Amino acid sequence: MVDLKVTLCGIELDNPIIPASGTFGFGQDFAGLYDLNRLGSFSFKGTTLAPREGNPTPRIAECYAGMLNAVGLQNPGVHKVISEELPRIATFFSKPVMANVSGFAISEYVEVGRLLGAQEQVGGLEVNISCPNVHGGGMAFGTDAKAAAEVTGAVRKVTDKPLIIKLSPNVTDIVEVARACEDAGADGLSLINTLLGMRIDLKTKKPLLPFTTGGLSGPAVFPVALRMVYQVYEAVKIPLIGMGGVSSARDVIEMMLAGATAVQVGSANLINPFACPQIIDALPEVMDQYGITNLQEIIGGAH
Amino acid sequence: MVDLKVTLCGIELDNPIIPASGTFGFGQDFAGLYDLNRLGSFSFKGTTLAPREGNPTPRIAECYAGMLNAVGLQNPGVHKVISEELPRIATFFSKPVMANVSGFAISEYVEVGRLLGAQEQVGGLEVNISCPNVHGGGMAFGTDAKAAAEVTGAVRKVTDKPLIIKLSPNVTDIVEVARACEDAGADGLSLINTLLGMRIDLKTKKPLLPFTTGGLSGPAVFPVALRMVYQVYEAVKIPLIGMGGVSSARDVIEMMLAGATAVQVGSANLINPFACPQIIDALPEVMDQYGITNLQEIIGGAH
Amino acid sequence: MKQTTYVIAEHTKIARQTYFMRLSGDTSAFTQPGQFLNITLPGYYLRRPFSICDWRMGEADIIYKVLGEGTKDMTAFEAGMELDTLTGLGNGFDTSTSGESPLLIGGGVGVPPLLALCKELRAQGRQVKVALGFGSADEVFLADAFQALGAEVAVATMDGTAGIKGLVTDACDFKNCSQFYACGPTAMLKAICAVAPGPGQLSLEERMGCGFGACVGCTVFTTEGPLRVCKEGPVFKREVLGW
Amino acid sequence: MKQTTYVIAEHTKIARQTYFMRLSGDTSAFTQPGQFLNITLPGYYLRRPFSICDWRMGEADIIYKVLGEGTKDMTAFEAGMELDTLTGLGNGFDTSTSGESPLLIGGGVGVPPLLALCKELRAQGRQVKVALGFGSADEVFLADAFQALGAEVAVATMDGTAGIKGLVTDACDFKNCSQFYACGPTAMLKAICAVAPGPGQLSLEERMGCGFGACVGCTVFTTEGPLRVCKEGPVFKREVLGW
Ligand SMILES: Cc1cc2nc3c(=O)[nH]c(=O)nc-3n(C[C@H](O)[C@H](O)[C@H](O)COP(=O)(O)OP(=O)(O)OC[C@H]3O[C@@H](n4cnc5c(N)ncnc54)[C@H](O)[C@@H]3O)c2cc1C
Ligand SMILES: Cc1cc2nc3c(=O)[nH]c(=O)nc-3n(C[C@H](O)[C@H](O)[C@H](O)COP(=O)(O)OP(=O)(O)OC[C@H]3O[C@@H](n4cnc5c(N)ncnc54)[C@H](O)[C@@H]3O)c2cc1C
Ligand SMILES: Cc1cc2nc3c(=O)[nH]c(=O)nc-3n(C[C@H](O)[C@H](O)[C@H](O)COP(=O)(O)O)c2cc1C
Ligand SMILES: Cc1cc2nc3c(=O)[nH]c(=O)nc-3n(C[C@H](O)[C@H](O)[C@H](O)COP(=O)(O)O)c2cc1C
Ligand code: FES
Ligand code: FES
Repeated sequence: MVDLKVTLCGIELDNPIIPASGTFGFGQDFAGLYDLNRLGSFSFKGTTLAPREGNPTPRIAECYAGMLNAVGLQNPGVHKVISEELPRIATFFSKPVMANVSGFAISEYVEVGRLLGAQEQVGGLEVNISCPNVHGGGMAFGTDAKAAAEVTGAVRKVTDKPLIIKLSPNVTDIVEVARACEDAGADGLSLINTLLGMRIDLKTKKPLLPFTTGGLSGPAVFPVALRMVYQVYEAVKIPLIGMGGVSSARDVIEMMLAGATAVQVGSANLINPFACPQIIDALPEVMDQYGITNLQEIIGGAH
Repeated sequence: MVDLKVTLCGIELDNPIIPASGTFGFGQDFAGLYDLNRLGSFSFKGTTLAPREGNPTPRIAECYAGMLNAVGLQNPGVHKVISEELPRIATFFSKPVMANVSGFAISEYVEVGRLLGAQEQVGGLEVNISCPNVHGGGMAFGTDAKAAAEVTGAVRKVTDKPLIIKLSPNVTDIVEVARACEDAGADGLSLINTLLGMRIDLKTKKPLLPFTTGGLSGPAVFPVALRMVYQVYEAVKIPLIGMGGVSSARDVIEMMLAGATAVQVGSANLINPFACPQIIDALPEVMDQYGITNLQEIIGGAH
Repeated sequence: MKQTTYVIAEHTKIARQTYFMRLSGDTSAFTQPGQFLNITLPGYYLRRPFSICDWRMGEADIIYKVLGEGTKDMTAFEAGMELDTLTGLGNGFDTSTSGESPLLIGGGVGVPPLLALCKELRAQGRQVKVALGFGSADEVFLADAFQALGAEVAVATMDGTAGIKGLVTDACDFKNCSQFYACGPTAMLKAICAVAPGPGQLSLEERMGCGFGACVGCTVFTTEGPLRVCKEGPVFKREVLGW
Repeated sequence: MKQTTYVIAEHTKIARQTYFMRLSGDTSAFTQPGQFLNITLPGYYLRRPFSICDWRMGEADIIYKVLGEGTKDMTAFEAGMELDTLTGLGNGFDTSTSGESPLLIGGGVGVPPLLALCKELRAQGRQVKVALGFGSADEVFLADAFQALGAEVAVATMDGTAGIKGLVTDACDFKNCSQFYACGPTAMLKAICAVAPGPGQLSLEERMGCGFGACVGCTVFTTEGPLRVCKEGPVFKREVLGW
């Protein structure tokens, strides 16, 4: 018998698998496909203070072993998330959910964080300072250690829930940003968000996405994500949620060996709606194959 | 009839296709496979002052749509390159070759650049300030605008040959580094070198590569490379050599629309030794399909 | 929605760059004409969405046109090949509001989903008119099939090599039209709305990340706020679109 | 080196996790036993290198063991499938220095290239001894084939279920050995060099980027400086390795 349980910021998860924000909506489109309580948790769509319509289309471009998205944080706004989405989530998911907090100003992160942190269903806040698809915000906080620390410190003041900061990979030195967040009071770090990329439409000869660039995700980014998780693990004491291209039980184990306590699965959900339960089902056999009996014990094992 | 000619730093190339440094040795392993004079040019293996044995093995790891390498600048040293490799290149390649200048200190870049720049066969210097696989040098210059400018300025003083600086993608803001190199006297920029990545061996549970990380190349990095070429094109006036995951004639055209005057093909040579001539052969048909008659005219067309 | 492995049962070229493919497998997730499926092509990351042209128990038909690299690769797929597919996607056309004499308008690869729709409307005893637009005579497909269902078919081609010379709107007869159903490029749909008098349903296309509602990649901005083409659509009432 | 499309002509399991594959196609690039080919597997970026076990005009045989994901996928390949392959890679064994009574030493998946070598040495009239090492009886393969060539074969298994219990070195008889030829894991090759008296040739394995000399990914550090396993090797004289 293998043990899939891990403890993330004091919360015990039945397994380390968490669908990543933006690839799982508020769970409703998956709830009819399988029992979501099989998941460790899930992280819902990045939520801002006001509702947002997001970017014009096309918002999606295909890449080799991955995709670009430029959704632009379309979401119903924090008030509707609390009044409509959380009660609906309660109908199919009985575990603590991760709230992905997004924003354009520190005051917005604080307000959204305060509101979502106060909800009983919310197990932790995942503060997204790394969205590359919105102007004047998002990623700007994640690419500067000082700004990242400010957001962290400000949201820290308004919640006692586990505070997890989601880092951008579009930086020279992710360790610097990670340390700044830890020092400012973060309880954990999520990494990585998408890599800034683009495609050009050969027919129009112009950028395919309306604001030129988008965020690259999928298996293509896995080696970069793994490297960053490994580097950050050596620099901080708080737990890490590793993500970026994870598509199989083997990828999960690599991420955990690099230093991830839990692992998010993003784009894989989009091309295979059953990706998460399939990974959970495959874990025991793959663990067996590599002589692993307890997942919690392999965290950071590659160091 | 379509026209494949482009002019790079004053040198007319029959076509924009240039095998990338480190994936083509000194040409000798390809010379028996096809007539290398079909290429626009080629960039030979990164050359340092003293011979280097490179890193321990394994130096290669497979990734989704790409690979990691940690060769560590194995090369025979500039003196042997001049006394043995260049004369041998002359036996199968009659066009100007690009010399990839590597080093660990500014004085080394200067000396290697001076020696190679003085060779008649060398059409231009491509100064590699972005190798992620050597300690205490290489990429450190490419991730800091000031250091990048210093290397550029120093090599500028010792050569009249076209001076092309090869940039690292492992930065928050590649535009800043690009501008610094232009201001310091660069005639052109090559981008991108490899993205820092890693893999873990599930059998040993340790990093697969001996110094943990390696450089990610191949189709996986194409959207990131394209985005960087696009961004840098808007910021500088000097010509760009685009590379990163290019594997097809369509990729070449995307790169040129983003702003590349010439396009390097790296990893594709390794998995398909005939990649470059096949791309050159395919260009006219793909150009036709998208109504392009002259490649020089599409450079930067996506802006 | 269901994940199904289809086996290619038949694959034939039916017009210039246009192919018919019959897929064998579970079709129980399809409930409405106008729904679509989403196929994984070997070597590509994202799936490719195609409308079901028609389906019966154990078999679904699609018609596709070569547009880019993926559809070009598809032309080489041989009978017997297995395709990982998500089925029963989208809402489909609503036939309950069709009225007595609906008009079906299709342009290019927008034509296929109208076939199953036509069949259903005819089974309900409606008088169906069909207007089809193509570039040229060698691109025309399915016109006979609509005729065989007892619909009154008008064809328009851009170059006049078949039917009326002009756009599909030139082939549309809105007289007595109780409801129109349209599928084709956005520009065509907007042109139709500019001239069509009554109620109508429009099937939209958008680049998709998932095809089942998870990524909000395929949003269309409507009078009811942003909606997902893959989930609340692909078929929208014209008043919802505000077109 | 040549780029060749091979067609799988035969594919059978011959031992635990071990498969024999016969490939049809151009074999003209092979000149020496011990050379290898490099196969593109669908869905993987890098090629996979395998020694040729034996070859004749129009046919090359390989024997592979399931080691990771790629070789696991290979087990499902069916006869008739096409494989994009680089052929005639590496230097191969030098038989001109074998002497009268060479000893061939193979461990696990190091065994296959010794078969063609044995055939050639026998054709040259040599007295060939062969020592083969495996984990267990159910992993043993090719022992009969060497015997059929008239070689004197000794087998060692780690658990003693076939032949001698022990390492392949325990099965080696260096008496009268004019030259040894060895292929297997590096640890085995070093162990052999620690006990073997005379001249020998060793075939090495290394993770490869290209397999034809372009990337210097497969370097081995030798007394003659860094050499490429795929180009100057995979076979090296023991004195060159300094082992
Ligand atoms: C709901 C729906 C139903 C469709 N029904 C049909 C049909 O019945 N017959 C048919 O021929 N075509 C149909 N299409 C269009 C079809 O999906 C595209 O032609 C196809 O995806 C192009 O793939 P490609 O690899 O050849 O093109 P590429 O341009 O190489 O594809 C690159 C990416 O862009 C996407 N893409 C490109 N063009 C389109 C487009 N027009 N719409 C959506 N995504 C696109 C692809 O899916 C892929 O992710 C439909 C599209 C949608 C959204
Ligand atoms: C010159 C040469 C000859 C070989 N001959 C044979 C043979 O005749 N029969 C046989 O069964 N095996 C042989 N091997 C080993 C064989 O190449 C590997 O077992 C195979 O590549 C593993 O692929 P995988 O996808 O299953 O493993 P994975 O571990 O999933 O592969 C990941 C990557 O690592 C590489 N890799 C993994 N293990 C090895 C290894 N031991 N050597 C080289 N690359 C490796 C793969 O090529 C791939 O790039 C040979 C290797 C070399 C270098
Ligand atoms: C369509 C899409 C939408 C996303 N939206 C969000 C978001 O709202 N908030 C966020 O923090 N990350 C968002 N992400 C990033 C993912 O959560 C994840 O960090 C990234 O995609 C890398 O993981 P993957 O390669 O497994 O997809 C989004 C990703 C995709 C593909
Ligand atoms: C095996 C290998 C060795 C490389 N060595 C060098 C080098 O010596 N100097 C250099 O500037 N770039 C080197 N590079 C980087 C390539 O020139 C190129 O910038 C990078 O691989 C991206 O292009 P690609 O995706 O087409 O391979 C090397 C890349 C590979 C894969
Ligand atoms: S394509 Fe993902 S929500 Fe519609
Ligand atoms: S594998 Fe590339 S040089 Fe040997």
